[in-house]
Amino acid sequence: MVVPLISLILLCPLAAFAIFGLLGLAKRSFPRQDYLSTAAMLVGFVCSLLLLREVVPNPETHTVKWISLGSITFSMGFYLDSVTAIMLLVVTLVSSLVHIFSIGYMHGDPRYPRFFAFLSLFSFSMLFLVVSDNLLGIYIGWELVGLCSYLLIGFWFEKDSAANACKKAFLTTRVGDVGMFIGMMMLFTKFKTLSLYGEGGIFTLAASLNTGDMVWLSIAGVLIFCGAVGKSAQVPLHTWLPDAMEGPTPVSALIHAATMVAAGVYLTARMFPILTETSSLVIAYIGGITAIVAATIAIVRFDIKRVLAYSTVSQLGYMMLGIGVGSYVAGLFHLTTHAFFKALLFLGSGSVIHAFHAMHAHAHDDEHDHAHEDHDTHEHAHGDDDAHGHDHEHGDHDLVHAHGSEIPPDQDMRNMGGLRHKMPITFVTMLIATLSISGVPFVFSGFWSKDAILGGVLERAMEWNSVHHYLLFGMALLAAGITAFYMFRLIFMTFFGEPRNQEMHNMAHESPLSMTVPLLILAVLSFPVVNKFWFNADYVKPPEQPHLYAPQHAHVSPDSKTEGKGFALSLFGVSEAVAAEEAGHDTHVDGEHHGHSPAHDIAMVLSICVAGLGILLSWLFYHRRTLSAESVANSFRPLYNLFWHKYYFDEFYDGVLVALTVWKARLFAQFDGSVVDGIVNGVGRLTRDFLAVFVGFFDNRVVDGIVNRVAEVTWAVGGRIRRIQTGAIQTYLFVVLAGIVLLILIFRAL
Amino acid sequence: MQPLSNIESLLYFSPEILLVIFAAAVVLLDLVVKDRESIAVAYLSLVGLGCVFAAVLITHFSFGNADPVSLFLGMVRLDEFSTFFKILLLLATAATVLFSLRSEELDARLQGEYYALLLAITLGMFLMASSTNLLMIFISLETVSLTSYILAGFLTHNPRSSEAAFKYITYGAVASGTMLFGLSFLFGMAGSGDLGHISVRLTELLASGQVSPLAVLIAITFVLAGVGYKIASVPFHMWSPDVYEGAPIPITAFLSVASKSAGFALFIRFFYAGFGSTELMQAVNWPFMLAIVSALTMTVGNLAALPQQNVKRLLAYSSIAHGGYLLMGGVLLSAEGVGAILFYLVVYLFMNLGAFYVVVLIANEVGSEMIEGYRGLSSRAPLVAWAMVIFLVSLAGIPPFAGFFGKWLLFTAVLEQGYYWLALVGLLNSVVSLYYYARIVKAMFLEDYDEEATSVSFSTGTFALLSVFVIPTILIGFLNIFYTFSNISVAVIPM
Amino acid sequence: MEFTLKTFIFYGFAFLTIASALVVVTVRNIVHAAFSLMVTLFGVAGLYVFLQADFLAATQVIVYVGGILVLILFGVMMTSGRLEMRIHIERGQLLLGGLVAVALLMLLLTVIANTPAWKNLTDDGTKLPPTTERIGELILNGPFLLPFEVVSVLLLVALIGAAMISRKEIRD
Amino acid sequence: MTLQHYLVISAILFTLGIFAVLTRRNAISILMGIELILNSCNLNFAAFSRFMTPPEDISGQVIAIFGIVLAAAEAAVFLAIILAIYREFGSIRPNDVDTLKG
Amino acid sequence: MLLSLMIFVPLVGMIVVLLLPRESEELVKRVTLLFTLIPLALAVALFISYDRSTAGTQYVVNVPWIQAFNIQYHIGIDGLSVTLLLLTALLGPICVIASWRNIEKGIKAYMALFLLLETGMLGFFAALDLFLFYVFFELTLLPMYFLIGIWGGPRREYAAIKFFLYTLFGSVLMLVAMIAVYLNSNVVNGVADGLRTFDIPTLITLAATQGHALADQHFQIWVFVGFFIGFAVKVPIFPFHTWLPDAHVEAPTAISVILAGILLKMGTYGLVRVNMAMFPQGLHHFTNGDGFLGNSLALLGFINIVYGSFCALAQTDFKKLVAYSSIGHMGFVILGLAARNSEGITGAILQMFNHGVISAMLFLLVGVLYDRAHHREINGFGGLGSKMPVFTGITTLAFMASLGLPGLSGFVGEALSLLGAYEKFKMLTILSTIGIVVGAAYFLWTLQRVFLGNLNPKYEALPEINGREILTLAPLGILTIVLGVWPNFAINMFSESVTNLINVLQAI
Repeated sequence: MVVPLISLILLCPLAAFAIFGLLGLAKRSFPRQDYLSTAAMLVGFVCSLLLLREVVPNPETHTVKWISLGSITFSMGFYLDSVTAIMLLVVTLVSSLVHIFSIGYMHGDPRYPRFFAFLSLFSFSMLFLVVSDNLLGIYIGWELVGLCSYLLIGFWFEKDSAANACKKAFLTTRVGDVGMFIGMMMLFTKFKTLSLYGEGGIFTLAASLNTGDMVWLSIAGVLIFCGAVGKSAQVPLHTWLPDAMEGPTPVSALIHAATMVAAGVYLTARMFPILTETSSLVIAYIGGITAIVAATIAIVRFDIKRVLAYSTVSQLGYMMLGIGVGSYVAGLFHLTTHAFFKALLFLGSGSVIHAFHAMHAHAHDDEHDHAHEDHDTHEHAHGDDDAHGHDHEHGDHDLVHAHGSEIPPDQDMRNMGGLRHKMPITFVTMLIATLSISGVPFVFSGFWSKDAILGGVLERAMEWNSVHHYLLFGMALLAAGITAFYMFRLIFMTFFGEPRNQEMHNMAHESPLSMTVPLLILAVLSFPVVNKFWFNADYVKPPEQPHLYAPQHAHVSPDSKTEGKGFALSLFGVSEAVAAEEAGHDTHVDGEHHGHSPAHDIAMVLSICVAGLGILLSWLFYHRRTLSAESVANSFRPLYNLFWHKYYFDEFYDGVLVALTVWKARLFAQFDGSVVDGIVNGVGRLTRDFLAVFVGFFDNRVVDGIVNRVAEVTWAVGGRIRRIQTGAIQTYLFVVLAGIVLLILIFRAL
Repeated sequence: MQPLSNIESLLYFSPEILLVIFAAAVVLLDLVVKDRESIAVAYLSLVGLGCVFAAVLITHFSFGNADPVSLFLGMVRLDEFSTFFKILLLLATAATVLFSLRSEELDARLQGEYYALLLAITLGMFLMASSTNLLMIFISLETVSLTSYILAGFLTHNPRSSEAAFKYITYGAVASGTMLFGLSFLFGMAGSGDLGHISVRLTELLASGQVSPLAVLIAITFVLAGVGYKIASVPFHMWSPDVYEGAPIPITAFLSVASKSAGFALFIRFFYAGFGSTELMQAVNWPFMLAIVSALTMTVGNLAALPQQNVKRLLAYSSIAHGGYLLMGGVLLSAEGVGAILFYLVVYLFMNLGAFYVVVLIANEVGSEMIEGYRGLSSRAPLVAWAMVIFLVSLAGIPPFAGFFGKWLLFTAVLEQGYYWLALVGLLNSVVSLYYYARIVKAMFLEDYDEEATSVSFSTGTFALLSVFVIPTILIGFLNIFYTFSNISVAVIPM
Repeated sequence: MEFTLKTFIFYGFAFLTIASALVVVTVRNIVHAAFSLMVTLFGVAGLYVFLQADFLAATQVIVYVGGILVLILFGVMMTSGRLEMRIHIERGQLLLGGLVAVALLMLLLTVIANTPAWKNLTDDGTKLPPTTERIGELILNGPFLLPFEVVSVLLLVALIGAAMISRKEIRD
Repeated sequence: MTLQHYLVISAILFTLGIFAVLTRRNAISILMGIELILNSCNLNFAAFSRFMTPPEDISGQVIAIFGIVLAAAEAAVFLAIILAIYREFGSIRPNDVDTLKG
Repeated sequence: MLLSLMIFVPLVGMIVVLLLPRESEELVKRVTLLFTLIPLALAVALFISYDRSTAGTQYVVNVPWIQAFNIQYHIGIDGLSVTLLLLTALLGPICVIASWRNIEKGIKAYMALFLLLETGMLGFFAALDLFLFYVFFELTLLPMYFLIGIWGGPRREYAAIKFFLYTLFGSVLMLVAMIAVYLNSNVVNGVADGLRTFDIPTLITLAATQGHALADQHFQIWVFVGFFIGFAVKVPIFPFHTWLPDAHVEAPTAISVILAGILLKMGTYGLVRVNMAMFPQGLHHFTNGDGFLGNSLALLGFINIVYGSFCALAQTDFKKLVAYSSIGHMGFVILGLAARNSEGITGAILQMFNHGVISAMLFLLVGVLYDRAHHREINGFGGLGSKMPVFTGITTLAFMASLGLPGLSGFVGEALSLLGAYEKFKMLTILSTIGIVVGAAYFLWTLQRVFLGNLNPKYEALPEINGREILTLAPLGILTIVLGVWPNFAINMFSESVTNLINVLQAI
């Protein structure tokens, strides 16, 4: 049953896309691509549900030979364990909901069918990634989701910002992917396979490595993690994700919140067995830093989608942190809960934007065909109203674009307010999600998953008595507080208070059923009780990490390594499962048998406190307005600027390039006009403006030049010989006779 | 092998005798025919060439039984080598006669003299290919030279033709005088004019220290001046671009193919029969000297051809370069090397004559010898243009045309003897040569031209003659005839 | 080698030949050069006599002096006006030509001096029989028959060619 | 009167001929130089015939005779061409005859 | 027989075309198409009937040709050849269709030359006699020269002669090496004995025989270099590459397709067929990882990848960009071959095939655009995505395939090459991955400049890609996807041959 089910899950969306592609080649289009894609996704969802029933404690692997070269074989196959099953369910479910939501949201778009086809392709790729049992398959899915992300971010490619953003997304993630590929090469060279599981799989082979290989293995692990850094938008490759909000909001919900960006976490979790102490720590730090950096940036955003985007980055950092400290189950659990509430938040914001957007369309009496071009006009109109004057400091040179400083009016929270009456369903559902992400205790799933991670970090810190981990715990806690703060800031600014833009407010309305139903479903999923149904934690077992050794100074022996399974997870029956497993393996003997470690209790208390503090501050600032955001911002101006400028990451990437560009402009003035007008962000521009021009120059002048010089010399010699041929016969005779003399003399000497 | 007496030799000498008879007949017929435009004279010479051809075959296969015979008390030799060259030269002469028929440069009123001279020069070249005595070598060379001077200056009221003749004779006289001086030294050392005898005597004298290597070196170098000027090798090549440019086109073609072939025949026989012994080569490493001369020749020829605008002059330099390639085969002292020369000469005959034939046609129809005159030929006369492409590409040595196979044989032979540097020089030269051949192709195919220019039409006969050159140029390489040439060359290889 | 009248005459001829040849190549007036050449040719004929080549000496006088030299003088007359009689000589050319000529001479003298086979071959003065008859025999019945015949063709060709080329205009 | 005497005379003649050919700015003077060269060759043959071959072998002399004949033929053609040059160029200075070059 | 038929059918076609009257252009085109479809059918037949389980050559024809040199007309196919033959035969009709409308003058000559070119290419891939191999190699030069030179762009003369001279330069060095091999082919322990030979399978055996002159390491190294330069010009490998951008830019679309699709493969095919199989010790010398020379081949691959990619990034001419990208992609082939292991070589061969397909697509696409807009300046477009969605879709597919997106064919070859190379040349391979990022950068940037953003008002009326053009692109696009999804489809054609080759390489 497993193989046909998985095949069906994969093939349905693929078929939906293929039909679109083939018809497109024939220059036709299927009129009801939306229903087709949605149906395909629903079939997938049903199959995933069935599959959940099929999953047994023992994972299943099904492979087929993909490439066989003599002794080496690359296989493609499914690896199905509980994690896979859960991921399948999450992806199909969120995807289905987003499909349904999009039917309403995207209605009237000129490329409406294409949108659904791309969504289908994305779903296929994501599912393929999830079920793959080997690194090559994961990499294939990995890149394919990247492509879909590219296509969907750039869906409204007439907008320059969208065109830039999609390219930036692809390139930035590709930088990470290359790291991942190098890691794969290292593993392949060592093990001669890219399969992860089974007798000849990487995990089995890696288990027998000795300590001498640890440095190597750590490097490989970190390199593989590079892929996750790119895809999951971890520092320092996180800058693409906020820009990716240029895509339609359902895309942001599906790809850039719930699924694709979580693939990095999934990958890291999959690679769990080969993570060493060092690589784990690197992962944990990257996760921790990302969590706090993104959260602080989110505080000062006004674009509703960007707040959510930074929130996503921050939460992904959380998950990474969880994996990095060995809280495998917690990390994955947070992944799933986050998928739902973040999708909900995005869809909710989409609902809001849609409400405003529809108003725009009416107000300007535009045909739908050009609806989205309005963004451009309004960007400029709004630019002057922008309260943040310092924005212009960077806005005046033409090289820096589209880092979120220009907010579309329908996404600007400063235009919103008081919407809770206009859009009750949206409001309620979003509030639930916000409560969940903020970690409001007990009723909401987010609390449990976040707490599990916090507990895991603290537990590791206490076990190993590790300064690193204490530090990480502090970061995580701080991030949790900030999260609560900015999420409630969003809610207060959007739904509470007085409408700031009355005209827009008047036009706003609740979204159609196709959009609200998915919101409601997702809202239901934000409650832990529901999650209990599908997060069958009995079967989510952390794999062993044979190469994770506790440091020397740890006061707990490696044997007692524990899993993040405090109260939170025990609620879901995890601890029993783990205990049973550990007892069976007889390797980990710890207090799990008699409850949970104190770390989790401490963590829980602290997290509730910071969340409460965050919400309180938010309420004071943005609802009661007892405290003034302005004055605080003014008193912490440097810090505020730092956050506002997103830690200057984009400016850094650009600034280096600007310098180089100026230098280059002096050098290659003639190239300037043609080169500068296109804008490539990040590394792309560095290479283009500097290296590429230099290399192109080199190619024309030097390589060709040498050849030309040889040719010129040849010609010159030809001309010289010609000149000897003076036409005067006596010159010829002289040459003859002198030639004779020379020949004789030369050969006499020989 | 006892040389035959004068009377006995006559039978074997029938081709040469026939040539003289027909030359006389041509002159007589010219006197008889009243119509100055009549082409009877030309056809008579063609018939004569046909008869001579038959005679060559008969004397070779019937009388000689294909064994080498020494004639006229050792003055000339009839062997496969000379027969090969006779056939080659006959083909070249016949082609020249046909070219001349179509050429509009030549004065029809002088055709009696013209064709008689052609037959006479053929006689001289026959002798060049078969002489084994110093005196005969010199006389045959002079016969060919003197006749060439006259033919080069045949356009009596064309200053360029006269200039060509003047330069040619000045150059030739000095070169042949130098050669005669060298021959006199050889005679003085060996006390005999017979090549075989010279070889034996010189070996003895060198061994006994009676003769210094320097004397032999000087003699050889002086002789090389005469031979080298015939094959236009550096530094004796300088006459050829001017003469080729100034002479009537059929004569240019003839000189570049026939005269050069005869020069090679003489060159091979002289050096191989006279100086092929190991002792001699130890004393005077003439093969190495020739290797250097060869490398210089092809390099100079190719480089100087690069900037040329006149197609005839360009082909003259190309012809010099080909002399250099051919000379490579001459330094090897192997049957393969000589065989390669012989094969290349056959190939060269077809491709070079073909190219010159196109030049004749274009000169007639377009009235220009300059590259610009070839513009747009691809549309004005596509068949001729494509034929020219085939000739030029073959000259450049690109497969699958015959020129490639010729070069292939040469380079294989050269490499076999370990002259890697020479082969490399040769090959790089052939790359350079492509460039100037391509300039003509470019003019014909790639350059824009005056649309007003009318298309040029040619008679069927023209195309027939053209195909006589085109078809061998395409096909010779694919025939299985390489062995034949190596076998022929064995006749002159000292063993 | 004792110094006899014979040797004295020999050296006289040798000197005459070389000195007049030197005049031929240096004198500015072409007619003078031509006459000087005549002296050279006579000198060479004299040397032939010393070599007991009587027929050769006669041929030299008849063909060269009687034929070629006259031809040259005709040529001079037909091509040179009074002003053209003077031959231009350029210094640079003189230098280069002289260099090549001297180099060649040095080479030749080296060879002549260093070839043992050619050393110490003195003319012992034995009287040899006249050569005319034997030459006739060699040419008409000996190995030189073929060259003789070929040269006759060559002469014919030269005749036709010279006539054709030098002809002023073509009859019709 | 050794062989070397004759050879030296001949070598000098040859060299002078070469010198004339290279330096004389007159076509007829060049012809004279060529004649000197040919004379030196003939002298060589005659001398070698006398000293290097048996007394009864006079083939060297015969070769010299042929040399003279060839010289005559060559001179005839040369002069004819000089006349043609004079006719076309109005000069017999070799440097004036240089339209063909490069 | 089937193979010979396939090789010479286009030649027959050329003669037929030449005999047709000049005026009947449609007929000429149809006849040409017919004569390119026949080899395609035959190639498909060969592809299907080829016995994949053995490494030996199949469909062998071996008849004496020039006995004086023991030259044979020896043709046959192994897995590598049959793959490239299929590619050649496939691109034939596609190019004819692509030339259907946009060759304005002298269609007859064009088609005749094209058919001649096809014979040369097909023969090259099937030849098993070194001499025959060389003859076919050179046979492609002349038609190519004319096809670029007559029907090319403004600087066509320069481009054509540059192409011709470069290739000829390389091939003469190859010729020297080839003759050297021939001359030594009968020397055992310093003694020459028996007939010399040009027969490639025989030579391979001899080169592996102890004491044979061909097996001498020193000899192998020099001969390797000779052949290598010959093929390197064709590939092209830095610094012999500068002919390629010029030739590509000036050539008409169909000819660019052939250039990138087939002619470049002739270089790499030669490297595999001759340099690797025949001179394993020579190869070892340049790929053993010791010092500079031991890394040189991989270094060249690396330079090609990075250099080609950066140059592509600097281009503003669409076609030139594609041309430089070809240089970059051929670098992966070189890198893979340098690895000398089954992943590397398989990857390289696959990359050869895939690059043939993908670059053909790219050039066809550029051609489509050029036919409409009459320029290729990347910055001169903009927003075409909304005007020509289907074209944009196909272009995106081709770009993605070219930048190595998994699931499309370009990825598999690249990935395998890199995987193989990493085993031997760790640092160089890691550095080479820069090419992957830069590759994505220039393609995406181009995509953005041409298709994304607001529609350039100049091109309001630009017509969408038409059926004929789709017809040329669709088979290639499908192949791209099929090979990306199921690479074994191609790999199992030549995996036995590769195993065989590896055995040869490991025998030293």
